[in-house]
Amino acid sequence: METLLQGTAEIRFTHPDDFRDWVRQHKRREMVEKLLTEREAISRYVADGDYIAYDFSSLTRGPQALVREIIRQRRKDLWVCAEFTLHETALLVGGGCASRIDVGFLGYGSYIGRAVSEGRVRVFDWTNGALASRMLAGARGIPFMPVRNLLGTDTLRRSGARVVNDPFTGDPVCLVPALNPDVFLVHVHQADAFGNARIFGTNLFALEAAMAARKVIVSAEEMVDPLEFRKDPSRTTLPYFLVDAVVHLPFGAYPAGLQARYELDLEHIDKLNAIQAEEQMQGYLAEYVYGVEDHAEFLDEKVGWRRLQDLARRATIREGYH
Amino acid sequence: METLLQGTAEIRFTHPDDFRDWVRQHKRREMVEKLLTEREAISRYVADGDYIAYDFSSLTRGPQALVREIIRQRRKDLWVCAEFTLHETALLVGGGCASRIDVGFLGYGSYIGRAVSEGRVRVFDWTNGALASRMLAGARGIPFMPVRNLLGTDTLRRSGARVVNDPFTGDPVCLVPALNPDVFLVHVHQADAFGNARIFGTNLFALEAAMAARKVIVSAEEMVDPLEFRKDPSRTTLPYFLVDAVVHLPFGAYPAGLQARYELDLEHIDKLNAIQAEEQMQGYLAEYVYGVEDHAEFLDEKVGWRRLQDLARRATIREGYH
Amino acid sequence: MVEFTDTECMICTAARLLEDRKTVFVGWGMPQLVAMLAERLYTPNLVQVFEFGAIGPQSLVPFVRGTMGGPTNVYRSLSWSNMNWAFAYAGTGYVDYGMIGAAQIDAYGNVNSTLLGGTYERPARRFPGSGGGNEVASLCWKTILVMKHEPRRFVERLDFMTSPGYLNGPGGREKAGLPRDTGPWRVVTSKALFGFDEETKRLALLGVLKGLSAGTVLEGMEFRPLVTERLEAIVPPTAEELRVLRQQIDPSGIVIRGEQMRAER
Amino acid sequence: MVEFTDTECMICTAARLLEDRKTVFVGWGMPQLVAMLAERLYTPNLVQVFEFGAIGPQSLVPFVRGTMGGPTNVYRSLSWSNMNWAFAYAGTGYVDYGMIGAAQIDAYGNVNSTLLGGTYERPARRFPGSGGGNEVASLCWKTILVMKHEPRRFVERLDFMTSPGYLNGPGGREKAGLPRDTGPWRVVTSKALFGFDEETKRLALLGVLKGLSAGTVLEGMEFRPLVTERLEAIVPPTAEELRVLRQQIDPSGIVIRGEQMRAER
Repeated sequence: METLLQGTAEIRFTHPDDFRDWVRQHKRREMVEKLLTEREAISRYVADGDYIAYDFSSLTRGPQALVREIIRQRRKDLWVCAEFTLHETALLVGGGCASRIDVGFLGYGSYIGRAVSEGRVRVFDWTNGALASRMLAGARGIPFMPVRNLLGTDTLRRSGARVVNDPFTGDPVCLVPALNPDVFLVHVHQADAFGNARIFGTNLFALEAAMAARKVIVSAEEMVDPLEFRKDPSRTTLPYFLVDAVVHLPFGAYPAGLQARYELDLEHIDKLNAIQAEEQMQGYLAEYVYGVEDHAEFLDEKVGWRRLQDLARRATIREGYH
Repeated sequence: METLLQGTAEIRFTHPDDFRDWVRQHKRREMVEKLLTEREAISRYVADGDYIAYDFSSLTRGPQALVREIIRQRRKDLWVCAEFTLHETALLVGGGCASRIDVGFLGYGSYIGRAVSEGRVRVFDWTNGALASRMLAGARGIPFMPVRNLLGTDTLRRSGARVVNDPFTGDPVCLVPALNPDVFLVHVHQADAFGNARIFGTNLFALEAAMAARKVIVSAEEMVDPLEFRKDPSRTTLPYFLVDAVVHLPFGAYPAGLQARYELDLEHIDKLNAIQAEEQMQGYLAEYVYGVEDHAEFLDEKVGWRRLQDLARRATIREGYH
Repeated sequence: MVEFTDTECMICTAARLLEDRKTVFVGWGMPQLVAMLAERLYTPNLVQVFEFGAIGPQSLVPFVRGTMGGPTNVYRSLSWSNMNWAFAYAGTGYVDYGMIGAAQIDAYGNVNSTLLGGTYERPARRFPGSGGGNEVASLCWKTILVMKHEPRRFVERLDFMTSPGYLNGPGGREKAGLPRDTGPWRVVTSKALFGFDEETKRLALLGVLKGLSAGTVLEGMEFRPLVTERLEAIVPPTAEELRVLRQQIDPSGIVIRGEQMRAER
Repeated sequence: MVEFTDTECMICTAARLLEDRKTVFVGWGMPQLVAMLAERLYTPNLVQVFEFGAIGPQSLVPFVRGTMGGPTNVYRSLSWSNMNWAFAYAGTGYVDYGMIGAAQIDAYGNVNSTLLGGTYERPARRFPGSGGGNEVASLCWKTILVMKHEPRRFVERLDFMTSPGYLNGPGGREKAGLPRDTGPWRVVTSKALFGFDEETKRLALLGVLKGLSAGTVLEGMEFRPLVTERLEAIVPPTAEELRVLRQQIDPSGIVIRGEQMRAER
């Protein structure tokens, strides 16, 4: 297979056979309860140096509470898949947790941009679609996925993709390597104790990433009876055997919104948007992350019931989310 | 891209750019009513020589009424994607409509086997999964999909797949070419006049094939208000712009069952299973296909209201199908 | 004495092989009955995966013959999805067992379910082909083959290799690019149970139906499999198994019919 | 005289370009407001496609800034799916228009949204990168680029080519393997509207904001675009457009704020 062009990025690539071995040995087929606290879940399933991915966006259903717990536990040297996310990645950089970022979409605001310019974090440029395709390849157990974009650009040259001649048409085609994250974090509307999980609305690549990842941590807005999943199997987003840990975290996406459950907290988000200097970042982390024991304390002391109720009350669009 | 091995099968392959051109020119983005009779739909959208695919199985939700209409209109030289189907393909061969078959799973009973042995129809061996992967490639606008099966077998050698060295692992990997059928037939639980369509339960590759196909004919068990789709967008199987024709065909899957609507008619299916000799096949076609004007007459004269009601009454499992 | 059909014998023997709390990719037809029986008697927490996208159904009885996506088969699944996702679970190593049928097998467990005799273009007999069998045999960790016991089905050279066993022997699968450490694990026939020798990857007789001798079972086979020293005596279908099969799973008797057999209890 | 911001001007000019009864891939941020405005005033049957999987939403106002998958944005979609499917629609040619932002463009409509200055490893300024922009610019039929009008953004050589325009000229995209007959179609800035010359694929000035001259608009650009003979006078934001934008879409005024501009009605 002659490579016409090869991008320069370092890639986290797992041979499909090695990933299969992991699945065989570590992913439990038995229906066992996997309910953990966020502290236990992150402590057990996120290690220094891990490659982590998450779904969905920073303003809608992002796994914010889990990300804050990673920072609280001061994980180091994470490689982050920054797909359609904004603050999570910036906070992970601010907390000194992330050293490398595969870019889909790199945060916003100037904080993270400066971290890159100053060399505190290394970025590898991909695209949102390429990362989603890489995840799909990882989820199918194949080594790469062909795509018809990236071609011709610096993004390609700085990515870890390759260009080859497609044997069927003779034309150049781009191959993106499979992505098998070490950890996938996802906040869902509903889960049971075994890990069956349901998301309402759209998602980036929830099933792809859960299948492609070694370790999957689900935080759930609400816990439901296992039979609920069997009564409406089309609504199941993740079957339990993909999932390693379930954490019951109401308002787990805060300050993002969760469709049909609560609106985003724009005021708090503006606090995040305003972070530019290192001092601001560390101030934010000290107050909202390090300064609390866990998500419950965060909600209790830093947000408050009244505000949470107000955000919930404003989530009046329920159509389609059931 | 050095090919280590190339299967011998003739393939129906469309350059992704040619398929894109078709979509640009022929697939209507405007919401227009596409309600046709089955006669109009087949006459307008199925041509001699077309490559056709369908979803789901012969015993569950297969597009039987549309297939009977193709036979009634005596289409010739069709190339059939025989994925997880039984009688439809046998009937198309019996009607002299099919000349080539891409085999996933080749009917059952001896009729079709003999048609192959006698050279009345040519088969190309693939697998169900390979055909589904080909459809996925067609639906993503890419020229091929890598798979890690077929390898090492005669199925590979008789297919149109290729083996190359994967540039990421160095190991051999199989590439199956994209499939872009000329026609995709699908029977759905609900549709609106524009072509928005909903299937309940599982499917083979309904969305993949609808995106990959040049022409999509939907037969719908029931017609619903367009707003229904917008009120529950997660349930939409096909958005309207993929669909060229909508035919309202209650009991359109008969003698197959349709989940939560009616059970299959095992007695009629046994008639199909019993077909071995050419005479039997022609007798069946004469009575049930050529001998009636359309699906309504078929139901009225060959099945009868009492029987249909009985099949509907027996479809008592509704959980999950809503 | 107990009387049963060869089909019933295969179903019962295969059902005892499955492991509880594991995933199994269930092929169309007889494997469905095996899984249904196992779920009722031996492996209540078996997670079935069907190629058209049902994950973990709790299938209802009676079995509706010929169907695979019907409402009774997929009753109370964990997830309803589609074929590309179903095979993706197998591709990523999530499926422990696979179970498919065969028309012929060779000494390395390679499978023919495509044709017999003649040429490829004009075979003497044409069968359904791979279906999803090639995926199952390629991607699941351990594949169980189920085949009627007829010595002529054990051949030196397959008329067509539909689905991969160990190909031409040790390392053959890996060299071809198939996933590592996969391959056929058991061959269940109506009279015997085979495994594969770890070193040579050749078929090895593990057991014979109670009352039969190894010699009888192997007679007429084109190749001679290894024979394990301590041959297991396969218990014929038990009363309980037959009761569930005949009364619950296939009361019509159409699917489980076959050649009549008998054995000592 | 009418007063408006540069942001408002871009949004209004872009909204008038969209075609009713067509599909458009809507990038994050400003393109969302363009589509919302167009849907309300010009193209009620526009089918929006969002990269995270919403197809054909009837987005509610007011726009919740920063969001793309929130309940108001995706209200009453035809289908809710995910990113791989969203881009598949573009890949198969189902998406007529794409609309994305840019930090720099060159004479062939190639786009930089990744970085400015310095080295790749240590850029002087780092931007979000492609997001889904590379997919949109590669796979949709006609791409509309929206960019604040600053002459220094029109460069001879991009600091980084994030998303493809016509690459190095006619045939460049096809040679690279990009889908045939695609490419940038319009560039909307706060002062001008550009297209591309059919033969040379180079940027061509099509119109300038009413009251401005071509010379003013092109001054300071690193390359000189072609200038169409009959330059269109771009009507500044109309009262109706501004009413919908300011009262319905962004009553908070945060998203549509920007540099103040004025023009003759």
